[in-house]
Amino acid sequence: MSPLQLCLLFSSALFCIGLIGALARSNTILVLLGIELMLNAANINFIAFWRFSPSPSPATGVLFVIFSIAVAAAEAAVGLALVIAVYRHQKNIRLQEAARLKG
Amino acid sequence: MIAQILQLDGHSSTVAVGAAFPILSLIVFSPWVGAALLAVFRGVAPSVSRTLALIFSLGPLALGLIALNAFNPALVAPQFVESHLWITALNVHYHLGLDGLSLVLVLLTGIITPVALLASWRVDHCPRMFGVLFLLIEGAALGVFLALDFFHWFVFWELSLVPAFFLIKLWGGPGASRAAYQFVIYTIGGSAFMLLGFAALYVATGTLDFTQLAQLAADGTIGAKLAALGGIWPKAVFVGVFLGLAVKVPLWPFHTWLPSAYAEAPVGGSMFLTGVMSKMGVYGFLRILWPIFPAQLHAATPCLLGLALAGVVLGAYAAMKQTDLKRMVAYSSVNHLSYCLLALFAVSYATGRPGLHAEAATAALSGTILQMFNHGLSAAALFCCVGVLESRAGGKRGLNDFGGVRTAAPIFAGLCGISLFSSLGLPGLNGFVGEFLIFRGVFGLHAGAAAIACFGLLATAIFLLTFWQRVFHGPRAGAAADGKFSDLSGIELAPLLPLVALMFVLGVWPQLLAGLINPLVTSWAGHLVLP
Amino acid sequence: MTGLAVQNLWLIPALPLVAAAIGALTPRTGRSLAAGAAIAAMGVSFLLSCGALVTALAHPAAHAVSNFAWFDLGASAFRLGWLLDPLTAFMCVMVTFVGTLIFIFSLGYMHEDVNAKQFFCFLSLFASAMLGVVVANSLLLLFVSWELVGLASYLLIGFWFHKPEAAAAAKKAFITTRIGDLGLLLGMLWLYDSTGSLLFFDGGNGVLEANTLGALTAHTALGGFALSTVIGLLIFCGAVGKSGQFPLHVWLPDAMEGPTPVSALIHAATMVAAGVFLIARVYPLMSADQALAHTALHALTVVAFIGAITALMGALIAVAQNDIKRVLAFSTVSQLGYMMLAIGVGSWVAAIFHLLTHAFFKALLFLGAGSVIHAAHHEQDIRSLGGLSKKMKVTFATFAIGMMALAGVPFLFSGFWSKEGILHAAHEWDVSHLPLYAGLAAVVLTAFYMTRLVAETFFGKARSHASDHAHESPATMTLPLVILAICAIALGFLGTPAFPWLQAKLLGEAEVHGHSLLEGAGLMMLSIVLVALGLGAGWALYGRKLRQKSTSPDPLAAAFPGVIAFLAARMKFDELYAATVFKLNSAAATFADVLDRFVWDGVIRFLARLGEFAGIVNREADEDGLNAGFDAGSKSLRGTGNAYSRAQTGDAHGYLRVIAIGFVVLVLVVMMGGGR
Amino acid sequence: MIAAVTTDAFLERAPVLLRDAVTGFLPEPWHTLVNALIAIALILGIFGTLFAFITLAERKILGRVQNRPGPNRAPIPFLNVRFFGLSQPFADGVKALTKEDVVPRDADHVLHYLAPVALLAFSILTFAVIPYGKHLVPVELDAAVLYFFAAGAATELAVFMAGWGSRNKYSLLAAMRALAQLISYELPLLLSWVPVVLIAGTLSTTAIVEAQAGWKFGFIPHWHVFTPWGFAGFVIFMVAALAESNRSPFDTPEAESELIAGHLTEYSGFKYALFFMAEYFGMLALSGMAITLFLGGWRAPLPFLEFIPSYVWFGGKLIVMILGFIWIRATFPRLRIDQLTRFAWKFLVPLTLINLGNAAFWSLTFHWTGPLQIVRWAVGIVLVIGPFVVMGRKLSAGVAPRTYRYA
Amino acid sequence: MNAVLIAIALVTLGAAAVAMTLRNLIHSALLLIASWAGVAAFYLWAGAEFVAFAEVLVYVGAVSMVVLFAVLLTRRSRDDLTVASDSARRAFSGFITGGAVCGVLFGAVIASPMGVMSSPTPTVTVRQIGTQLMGTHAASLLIVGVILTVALLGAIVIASADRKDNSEDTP
Repeated sequence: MSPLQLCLLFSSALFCIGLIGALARSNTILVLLGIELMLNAANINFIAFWRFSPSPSPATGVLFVIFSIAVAAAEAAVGLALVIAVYRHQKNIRLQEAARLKG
Repeated sequence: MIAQILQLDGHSSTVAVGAAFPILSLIVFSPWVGAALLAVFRGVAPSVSRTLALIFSLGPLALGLIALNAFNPALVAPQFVESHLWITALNVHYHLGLDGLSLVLVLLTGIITPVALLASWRVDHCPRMFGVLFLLIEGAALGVFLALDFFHWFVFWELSLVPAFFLIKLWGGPGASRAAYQFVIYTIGGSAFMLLGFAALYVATGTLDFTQLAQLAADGTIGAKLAALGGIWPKAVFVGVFLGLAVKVPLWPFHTWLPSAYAEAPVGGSMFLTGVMSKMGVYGFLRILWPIFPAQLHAATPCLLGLALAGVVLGAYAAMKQTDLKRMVAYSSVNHLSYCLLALFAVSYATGRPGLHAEAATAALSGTILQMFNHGLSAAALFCCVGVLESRAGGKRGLNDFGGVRTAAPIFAGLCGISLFSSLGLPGLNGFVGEFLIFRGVFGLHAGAAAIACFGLLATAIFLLTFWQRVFHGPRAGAAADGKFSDLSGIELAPLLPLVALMFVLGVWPQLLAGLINPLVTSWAGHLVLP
Repeated sequence: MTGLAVQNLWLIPALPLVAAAIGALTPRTGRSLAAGAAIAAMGVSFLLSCGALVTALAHPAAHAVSNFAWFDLGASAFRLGWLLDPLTAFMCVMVTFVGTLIFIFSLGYMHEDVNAKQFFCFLSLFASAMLGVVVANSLLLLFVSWELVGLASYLLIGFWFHKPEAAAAAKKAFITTRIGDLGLLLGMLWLYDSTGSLLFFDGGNGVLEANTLGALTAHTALGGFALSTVIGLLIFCGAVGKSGQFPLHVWLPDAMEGPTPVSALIHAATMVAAGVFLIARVYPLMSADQALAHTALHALTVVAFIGAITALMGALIAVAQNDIKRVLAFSTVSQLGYMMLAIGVGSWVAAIFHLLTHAFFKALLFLGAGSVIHAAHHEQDIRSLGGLSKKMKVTFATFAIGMMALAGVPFLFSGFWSKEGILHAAHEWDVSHLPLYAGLAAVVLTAFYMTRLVAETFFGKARSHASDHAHESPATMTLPLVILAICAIALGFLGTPAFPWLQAKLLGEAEVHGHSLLEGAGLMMLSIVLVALGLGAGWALYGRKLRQKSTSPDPLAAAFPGVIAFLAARMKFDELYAATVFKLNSAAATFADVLDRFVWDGVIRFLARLGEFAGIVNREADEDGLNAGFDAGSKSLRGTGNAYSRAQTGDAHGYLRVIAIGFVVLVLVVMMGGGR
Repeated sequence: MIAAVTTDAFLERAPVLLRDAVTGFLPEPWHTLVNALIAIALILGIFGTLFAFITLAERKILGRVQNRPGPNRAPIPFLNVRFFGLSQPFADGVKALTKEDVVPRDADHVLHYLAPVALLAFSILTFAVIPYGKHLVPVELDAAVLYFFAAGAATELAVFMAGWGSRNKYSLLAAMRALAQLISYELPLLLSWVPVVLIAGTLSTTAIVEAQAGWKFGFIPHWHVFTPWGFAGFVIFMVAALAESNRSPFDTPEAESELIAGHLTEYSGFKYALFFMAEYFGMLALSGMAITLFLGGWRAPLPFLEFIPSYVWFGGKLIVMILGFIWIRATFPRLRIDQLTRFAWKFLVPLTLINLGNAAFWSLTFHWTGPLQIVRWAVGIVLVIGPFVVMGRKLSAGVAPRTYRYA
Repeated sequence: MNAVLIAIALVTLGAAAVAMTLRNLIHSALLLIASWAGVAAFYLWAGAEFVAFAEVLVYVGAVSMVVLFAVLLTRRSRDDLTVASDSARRAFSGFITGGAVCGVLFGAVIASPMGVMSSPTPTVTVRQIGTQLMGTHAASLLIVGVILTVALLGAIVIASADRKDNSEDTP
């Protein structure tokens, strides 16, 4: 099995763990963390393809990951801020209870 | 340096399209982004919204300076061109370009808008919306200065009216509502004629691109194509476009909306109206009417020269009769802008006649552009000063409502005095170079017009000095009679200081602007022929 | 001592400009800084000017220039430059020297004024602009400085701006000179248009150089005049305004509302002389048409007659004035007329000589008057002064020297020699002798009114409380007086006919050719007699029987009440202008306003009403016809929207699940589909 | 470590030669590993000793400053000679090792144990990229500066683990305060060195030191601290470093009078010593990084002093910095927590951003010469002083005079 | 080579998997940090030094802190411990869906032919990254910068309490 395939399997597994976490847990913070995991899995793919691509000189994969990390950080900040806002509003952070737009 | 990083390059981007950094679009739309943001953030503190508006209004200036850095003045053709096919059916392109003329006006807009916002810092009535409207109008004005296709040029042109309307109506003085309606309906009336004219032009030529149209005009094909329409169309197209522009400038006698609009608008609004919006009209004359209809313009110039002269002389004399300071400054705008048109008409008048000096035409056109910039600075500063007076006197701004302000507020008096002298064309300040070049050009092209226009100079001096004498000199009286008339605070200094500094800099070193426009103007003057 | 190179000539005006900037930027309390900077800058400028003089005198015939591009215009650039020749150098030395003294004088004079730092700022600005006028090698640069001089004058006349009269006088001065400046502007434009340059000297291409002048005289302009005549006369308009020549002299007496040092520096010594300087500078242009026989009018002829009229008129009016500064002001007008007269009759050198001597003795007189006014608590009416000769010995002595120099008391005083030169030149003018007669008449009158002035001011007994308690001014004020008095005597010997060193240097001659004093002895005798006559008459009327009370009648006015009243009202020029020019002006303004308010606005209103009517018609049609259809259409759209919104459950897990399942299904479909 | 360059003086090469002599006994494949081990051992040894004596120096200097002698009684073992109390740190070490390790019953045992370990491990990691001498860089990394601060970021985690793991409300509160402070000052700390990277154009520590080579006029070194932006950056860096290492006047997380001993309340014995050690290591590492970034690294200040080996210079600068830290601790009173955060967000962060612009200006005007050079300096200095004065006034405007409502 | 990768992967996946199942949120957050550190290790393994350090700096240094703060700020008394009634069903369906995705992905990866990749470890210096960021990707960089700024401002706005609440604190 080639290293690239290993990497991809690694990232798929990480992605699925994140997905399962996001689906199965009701705590919004954990859901967000699951999503972060999925993003990381995607980043792993970028790096893997960059690392094993025939001509890796342009460093596009690396740049993509840098942007992705930046956006993920923004996402985390906004997501957690939303969690806190929701918590303040309904005194818990169960995702299934935060289903209404009206408050 | 920054330009290099952004891979901005005036030379190559004249041909290469798409790959280059779209700096012109950024210039046009960055204020609108700010406006959108500001519109979305409801309930922010007034100081925050003011600051945000100010920051976003500075965007075009910063970008303009970046463009200036990469700008190659030696090239005559528009630079940083962005051209994308937009509406195939109408052959409309999203076409932006920057040449010396546009650059000067973009910089002017970039300077005036933040300054006007600073001058309106004390606006208490919904400062967020004020900022939104201001950013909208800034973007529209920039669009007018950068667009090279009539279609979106016209969109920007009309869009600039909407925020202006609300600015005057909602933040203006007691007669604001009426003035706003008059302003908008008058200008839209003019624009309607222009739209009609361009529609006919499109039918005749199949393009709305300014550069292409100018090319056609230079070939002489445009005349033939218009003639093919038959009837009165060839003349009507010209008259339509002319009317639209003449109202906007305004050319005497289409100027009656101006004094009331300027007088009733809030301070920042007046500053922007006079500093930038009035330049849109002159810009239209230079960019559209003159290149596309050289022959028609030439034929009309004997009459138009008279109108411009009337603007110069009668505008100044009418100002002398005003007792409302804002109206007085507004009339001075009529007077100053008429100089620009006078120069342009004189150039057009002399085109094709024997004894045309290319140098005179160069001087006249350079003077026009310099005058546009300089008038923007000094008129904005004057409106700002009147605004300060108005705020001190609780809304009164009559010529006789003040006295001895110089005793009460020496710094304010000094800055206002500099603006006044800049406006009356004192050498050493910015106003002089433009006026001198205009006079020099007009004298070479039509000596009589220059001689008559001298009366305008004299009258300007008289009414501005009367303003100065009544308001600032003499014993303290009116609003300045008690000790409550304080000198400028920091936030009131902020708009005036940059303007005054620029007046000095440009007065001593006009090369800063002249260097940008000279090759362009020289090439214009070098190709003065009638098709 | 090595001279100052022309490339560095800009330093001379730049230093006072820096001082002005310092003055402008310091707070109000920083008056000693502003004053110190101003005086220091003037002092250094004076030293530099001396250096420039050394350079200029080394090659008096050369016009050293240093030109530079100001901004791009067309294929080339618009150029400005500096010029160094003896004329420039002498003027620089005079301006900076007199200026320094007057600055020092102002230290004492303006001691109590709260705005003193502004005063020094404006003075420095003025000095800078004036020096700019002097060193300019471009008519435009000269014009720029010229206007700035006007601005400084405006600011200084209106220095006590809280007084309405001062504010009005300032405005009047600015507007009146601007009228003349418009002529100058037009002349400049015309010159530029026809020669393509505004540089005076530019290696053969300047406007004052032979081939350009030749081209100018070759063309004819309006009315058959040579182009150079017309341009010269237009430029002369500027000089008329600035130098207070008839008919634009009205602003100069009013300008005495400013502080006295200002009157001394600006309205006696330097600025008003700028007009004379201008004409002397462009003398080659003015005189270019002299060679043309067929022309109807030479430019210089006009100059000569205007000068003669002004000289006589000024002297006449001065006789009937009672304000000490007004007398001196009209005397200035008269003397400036002399200078113009000199240029007009072709001897610009005599004009400059008189300009230099006049600058010193008139500055002396004004400062002396300032000293008197300062001591007498701003009492300026000579009828209320008197008896000061004992109390203010230095002031009296120096003032008397100045008076004698102005009156042209023979041999010892500089005014005699310079005035003699002018009369001599007028005598030799072959066009007309009328200017000479006017000049001679003015000689008598000058001696007369100066005697009256001195007698009324200094002799007799004090006729007011203020003059009774007067005392000598401080040293900062008397010292300049003494220095100026010395100069007022000494300067004359630079240009006596026996050894006309100044004239020779100005004309660029390497050697000095003296004449015997007897060459023009007849004319000289005549003028000596006339001076004696004037002095005698003055003494007879005012000195022998000294005024007792400030209200007692003037002996001359008692004799010729009508004439003196007319003269005291300054020949009613102001009233004349008020009845004509001002009326016309305000009528034009009213016309423009009415045109706007009623005619054009009326048209617009009519159109608006028309539009309104059309709108009413349109609205009726709309409301009944079109609106009903749209209502029905919008109702059905709303129903569709309601149905779709059910899918929005708000359950985030659900969404995620749907996405995941959708992804799986899609992948499966693709894989089953053969991976195409 | 790179191979010795033979042109250098013997002393300069001495450490490398010594190491090569040791590794020379071993077969080739072992070299890398053994070299690394030697480096680790050396770092641990040298900095461990340094730590020990710094604690002593701190206590002694503080004592002197407060007009008391400080520790002076610990004798050298078995000899009974009190050599100024120089053996005090070792006595302390023995005491810490032999004390009972108390862990609260409800505490999260794993985290409670992990916290000091993680903290110490990460602070030791930061030592890897500092160039101690011309040839003495443990690990050469292209993104060394980034590595340094990435490793440093983990300290916050450790603080959190300690505070949360202790199950004590004072610990938790203090941990939150510590975190707020660490995060607040992380920003100016990171931003303050960005100008250096901007000017030097690299993230590698060796290259940054290389960029500071040379002297202007032969006696002013080209260290970054001698530029307007560099000076501002250095000062900001040091202030933020003070806060990051919980040193006075930013020692609120451990403020005894408010929160017992902060997140360390439930620690005793050797774990406490580890925390203590980690904090000093952090301080040393930050000082080393400040020297590298701003003070020319191991470079000599004057050309004729170059004969002294580079590592001596580094050591000297390090000791001066440490003494500065101690001096500051002895001088300044502690800040209140709200003042502390306001100072970071409203003062330091804007200042660093302006400083960034300043550095950009500096790099854009590198070609200015002659009088323009003066303009460049003037603008640079104005860009430092102007915002400092303006914002300083703003900052202190609402604060002074202070009123205490509940005190 | 592969062994190192597999080790990294196992640690990372293990940490992540355990984190997703724990009830103690703090523990799971800390484990997730370990898993992020694992990802960083993977980047190091792959030769992307800069990204690795950035990952540590951003995730371990910043995101983790935000998460921990959020956990602490949203703690309730005993409510944490009660199990929601539908949690079993939810977990089950989550596993089914996740497993399906996993299967699909694994199938796809294994089924795809990946040629023999024998290329050496690519090198990318920070300087290259920097020039590319400021050059070709300048626009993206600007946009990301704007997004970050706006997101952070937005986060502050959303999370900040009403202004009235803490007016007491200001001196």
